[in-house]
Amino acid sequence: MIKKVLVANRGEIAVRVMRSCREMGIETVAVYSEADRKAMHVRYADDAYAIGPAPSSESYLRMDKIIAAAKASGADAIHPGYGFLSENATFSQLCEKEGIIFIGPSPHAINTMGDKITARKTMIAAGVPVVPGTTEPISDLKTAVKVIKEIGLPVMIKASAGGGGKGMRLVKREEDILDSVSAARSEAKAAFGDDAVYIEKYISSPHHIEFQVLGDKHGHVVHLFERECSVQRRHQKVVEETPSPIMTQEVRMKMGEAAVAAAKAVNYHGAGTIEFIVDDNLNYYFLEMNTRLQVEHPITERVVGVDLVKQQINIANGLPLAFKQEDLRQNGHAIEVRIYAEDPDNNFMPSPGVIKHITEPLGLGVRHDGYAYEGYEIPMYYDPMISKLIVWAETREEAIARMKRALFAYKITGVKTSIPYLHRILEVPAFIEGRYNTHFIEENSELLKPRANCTARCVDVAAMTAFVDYITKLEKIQPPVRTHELGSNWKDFGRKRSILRM
Amino acid sequence: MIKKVLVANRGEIAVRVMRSCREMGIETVAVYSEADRKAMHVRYADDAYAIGPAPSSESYLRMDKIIAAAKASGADAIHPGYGFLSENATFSQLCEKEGIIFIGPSPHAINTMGDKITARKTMIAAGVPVVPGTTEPISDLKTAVKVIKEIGLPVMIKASAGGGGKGMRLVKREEDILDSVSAARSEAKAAFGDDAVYIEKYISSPHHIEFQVLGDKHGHVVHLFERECSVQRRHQKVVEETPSPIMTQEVRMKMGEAAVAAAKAVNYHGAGTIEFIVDDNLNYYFLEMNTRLQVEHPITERVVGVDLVKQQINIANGLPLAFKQEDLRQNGHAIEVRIYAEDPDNNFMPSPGVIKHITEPLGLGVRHDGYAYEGYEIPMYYDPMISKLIVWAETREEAIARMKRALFAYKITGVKTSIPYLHRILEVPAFIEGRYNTHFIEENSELLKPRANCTARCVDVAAMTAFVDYITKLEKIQPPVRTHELGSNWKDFGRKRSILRM
Amino acid sequence: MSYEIKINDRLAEIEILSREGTKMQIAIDKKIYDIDIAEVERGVYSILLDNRSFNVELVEGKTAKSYTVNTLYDTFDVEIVDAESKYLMNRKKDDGEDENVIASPMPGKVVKVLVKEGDSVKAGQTVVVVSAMKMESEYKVKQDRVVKRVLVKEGDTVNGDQPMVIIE
Amino acid sequence: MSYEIKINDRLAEIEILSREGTKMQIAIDKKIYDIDIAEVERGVYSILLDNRSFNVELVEGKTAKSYTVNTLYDTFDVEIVDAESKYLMNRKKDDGEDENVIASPMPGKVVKVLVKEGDSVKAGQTVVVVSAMKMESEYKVKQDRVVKRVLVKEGDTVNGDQPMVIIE
Repeated sequence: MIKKVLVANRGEIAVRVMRSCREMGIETVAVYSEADRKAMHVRYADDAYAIGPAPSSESYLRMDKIIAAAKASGADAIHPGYGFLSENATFSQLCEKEGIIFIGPSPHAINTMGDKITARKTMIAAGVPVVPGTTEPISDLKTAVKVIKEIGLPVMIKASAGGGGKGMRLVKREEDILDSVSAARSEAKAAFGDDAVYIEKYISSPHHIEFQVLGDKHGHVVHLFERECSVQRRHQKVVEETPSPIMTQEVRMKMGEAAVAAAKAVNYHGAGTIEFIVDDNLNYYFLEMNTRLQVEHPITERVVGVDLVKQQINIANGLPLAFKQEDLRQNGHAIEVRIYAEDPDNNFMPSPGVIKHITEPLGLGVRHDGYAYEGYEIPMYYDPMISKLIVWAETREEAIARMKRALFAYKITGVKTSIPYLHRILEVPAFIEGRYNTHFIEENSELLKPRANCTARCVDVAAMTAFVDYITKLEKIQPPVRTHELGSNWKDFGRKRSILRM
Repeated sequence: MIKKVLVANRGEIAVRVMRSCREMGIETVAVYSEADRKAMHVRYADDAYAIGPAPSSESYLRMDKIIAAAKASGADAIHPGYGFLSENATFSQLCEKEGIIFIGPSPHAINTMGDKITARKTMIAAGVPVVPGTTEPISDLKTAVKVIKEIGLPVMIKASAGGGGKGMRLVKREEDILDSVSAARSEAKAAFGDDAVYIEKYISSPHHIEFQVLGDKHGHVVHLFERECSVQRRHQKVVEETPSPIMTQEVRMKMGEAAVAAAKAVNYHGAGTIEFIVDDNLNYYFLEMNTRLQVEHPITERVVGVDLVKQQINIANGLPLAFKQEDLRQNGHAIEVRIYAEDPDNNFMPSPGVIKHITEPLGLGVRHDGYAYEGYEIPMYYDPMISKLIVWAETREEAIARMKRALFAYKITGVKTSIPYLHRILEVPAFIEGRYNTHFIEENSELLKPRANCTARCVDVAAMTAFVDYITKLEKIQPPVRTHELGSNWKDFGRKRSILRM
Repeated sequence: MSYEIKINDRLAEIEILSREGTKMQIAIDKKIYDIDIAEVERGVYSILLDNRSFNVELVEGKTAKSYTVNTLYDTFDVEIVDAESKYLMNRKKDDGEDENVIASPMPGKVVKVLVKEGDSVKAGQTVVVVSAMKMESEYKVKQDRVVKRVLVKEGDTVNGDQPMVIIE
Repeated sequence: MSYEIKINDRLAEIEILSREGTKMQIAIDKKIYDIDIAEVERGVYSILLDNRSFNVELVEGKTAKSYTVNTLYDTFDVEIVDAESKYLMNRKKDDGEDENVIASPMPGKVVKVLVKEGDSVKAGQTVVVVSAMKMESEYKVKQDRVVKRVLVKEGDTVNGDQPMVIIE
């Protein structure tokens, strides 16, 4: 059984993994770059090893240094978290070679799912629906028309050699097929000297819905239902929820079975996620598999009542899954938002810096997974995510209200954060009604713009506060000789000085 | 419908109530004493009214001032929290008279349950088991013996006029009955000039188990299962959990029915708690009813999935309960510990003072209900509870591990707290095995004593840290004239002074 | 004593009329407020005005006279204006609005420097690329200009608001 | 330079042998430690020793030389000993262990003062009752003594460690 785990990661996920280890009585080892000496995962762990300079390529991606730290510390397993080496088959293989348990899937599963074309072929073989389309380029008009009729409209025609939108044609009506194929081909020919095209089903209102799966080393695989992740900005998930507001129980069960079949097709063990693209009619197509923990895993933990990191460790220990599919239920509704150090009012510019002050949201139904603290400097070298805020409530409506309440109480100064932006998302009608797809942020850009909430009186309060602070500072310092009149800090200073001098 | 709630309380419970109001879109009004200007509930509320000097009798117990604040603010309801005016029938009546909704039961229910003798009689009439015993003093030996045989051994004989242990006799064996009654009577006669005695069933291994009930204004009452509160120090609950480790489903259902019957006997509406004393054989007896929210209500919220404050408000609004008894389930296990500002290693001496630094526990399955913040001075006038820490897990064993993990990460400096003591409780075998009663703390006093966890190396680390801090301070201040060599604080000081002076 | 205070683009007159403990009377542009103001945490204030509870956070700016002020979901730039500030403001006005310094508003690492001293650059041309938190930002000139000085080189770490290139 | 340090009742010699950034070599009673020590929050230190991670919190005591030091679940009183401290320690030793000041270890409100100046009090007799956080604490004398001065009256608010009664 695993007794000591090295967490090959940083930030909130490193701390989150260590929490579960601690509950299991497992010792933890942190690795850290030069930029992370004061990071929370170093403070939280039992052991800590320096592994190099700030850039990831010189530290968190250095397999040799991480393996060396594992050996020096006597760790018998490595948890990769997400990002960094978590989907690196070479690292998984190296751990195996060095006799260290990699808490994650086999190199084979990582490799198969890591390559989009292999993954697609494997899924087709396993009977998992993929986005309908051609796998080989088509060079004649007749075949193209035939394929389009097979796939069904709407379709997207893409130049085989293409890129940059050239040779791309969206076809919605049957009478446009011939013209569109011809136009796409001649455009492709002109642009790339090759008139071969691909044809793919076009999903006009795409939803990103993913299924959490767990597989053990004895061939058992279960799914833990879906997560709705369609609120995305530049392909980055911003808000996630479960259950999905558009899901039906029937489709859920079918998608769950497809997810299990997908995992079984690569003999998957560990925690993984099958991502699907889903249209408004709940047709679903395999997109890709993430062979690791996801950032949004806590909403599943909350609604299904399972600690996914503990499950990962149990699986790595070779234990069979403690539950069957029929033991699992969704209970209530959970939402997660990601808090980034960025300025949503200024084109989401990253905002590294020192956290001057932090007030964390507390109370009923609120989970907060963070790693920042007062005085901590968020380094510029890594992902700008500060924390994840997760709420649970009996209903979706109550969960939204609770998230707004939690965001209201969550205060961070010193760096700009996405908190006001997240609050605005929760107030967009399409979100409230659960009618949204991956175009949500784009389509609601007007509603998501910063707006003034402060009344004239509130602005005056802001001004008065700054003024009072300034005047108080001034009074503390003038006249500078009469130290006995300074405020407590300066009093301390004087007192300490005299004590130290005597 | 209620649109604005005045919370006639302070501390964590005031904030907790306001959180649910905020989720419901209800405005909140804080009241505060002179000692509480900077308290969190004043910062959290929409409105805030000063109601007098620090002592409770001059502020939080001043009904006139609270009613005046409600009227001035336009609040249409008052939530009393727990403590202070929460079980004051006069206040409930006054609110009614003034046309303000009191979020709590009727004056009749408060009065009936507030008087121990009336409550006992009402429960007997309702068929709820009470601790067997005499309700009238007994003055002759024969009746005494007869009553003892009816109640069954063991019994406690108590001087009717008594107090301070005088005239008290525990009788365990039949052959001791006569002698004990005689001895108790003569002792009572000598001490109080009155030889009348009461006889009561003696519960040798008492468990404190309570049932949460909710009743609406339409006569519907449900229970939300039990809370085990036997870990008590000087009748103060320290650790609570649900489900109770000694409960069976059969007894749970019977006790739940008794709790519902108890509430119905006083036409109860609102949230309330029926406290039972339970022996090792799961015989249960009504002890008292608390006609308010309890400190330990969050463990029920977590396991049953219901927000009790929202339920209170819905009931006060006249809404019927949204669920029936058969809709309610216990899911997993929850534990709460109370964090007090006290020194467990020094006879639990209260420890008011300024919070220098606080790190709150986060992550999966952890709820934290607090109100303190860095720089906040815990006033000496009120209850020393700083916060409640609640964890949930699928099993009791995992919940204990999670609570230990949460306590590990919970750091407060500036005041002494009960955190190390709570950690020790969680490591006592009787607690781990769930075999404990209200004598737990007394019986395990040896195991609960502070013990050194620090190795020699760890002690040296402590010493080195203090030393490095001291030397760093020294270097910052010597030589005092070369301000440019001072650390950041002193640099700031210099910088600010020069900026302000120019 | 009366001061001038700048809130975003608004200039107002402000004066503390009286004060007793946390209770103060303050006038802004002749409007009189009676507030109860207390610093509860470092830089965090609780303000009661007509029994409404406001929470305001201050982050000191580059000088002791400038603040970033956060209310619930709004952020303001506030500056206390004295003779020095007025002089600087007037000077800036004389210079026109043209920036002649290209600075990074955030800390980061210089990934590319695309110009050297003496180069003529066209409006919209990128001069420096800075990377922070996995994102690259390009810094461009707004008008046709000439590079006067280049203050950073590739691989340099820059702080927030550190000048990188000076143009004329 | 070598110092003496008192950890609870243990007196040890301590010296920083070398230091480079957060890395230091420190000797305690000739035992040499190589530690990496960083102040992460005010008064909160992260220490790495032989790759073990320790978290230590300091609360400054009545002087800059005295600390309450918290490790995970232990608390130590630590004092840096210099000439001044030694003098005070010796003086205390000369005085014997008898307390002649009755002080409240915590802030509170004086509920009752049961003696007046000049009173003779017997061992175990309560002289003052202080209330804090809904709990009353009685302060008693340990031996038969005479009350020299009474420094508080009923209703007074006292701070932690404030002398209330002086006896002789």
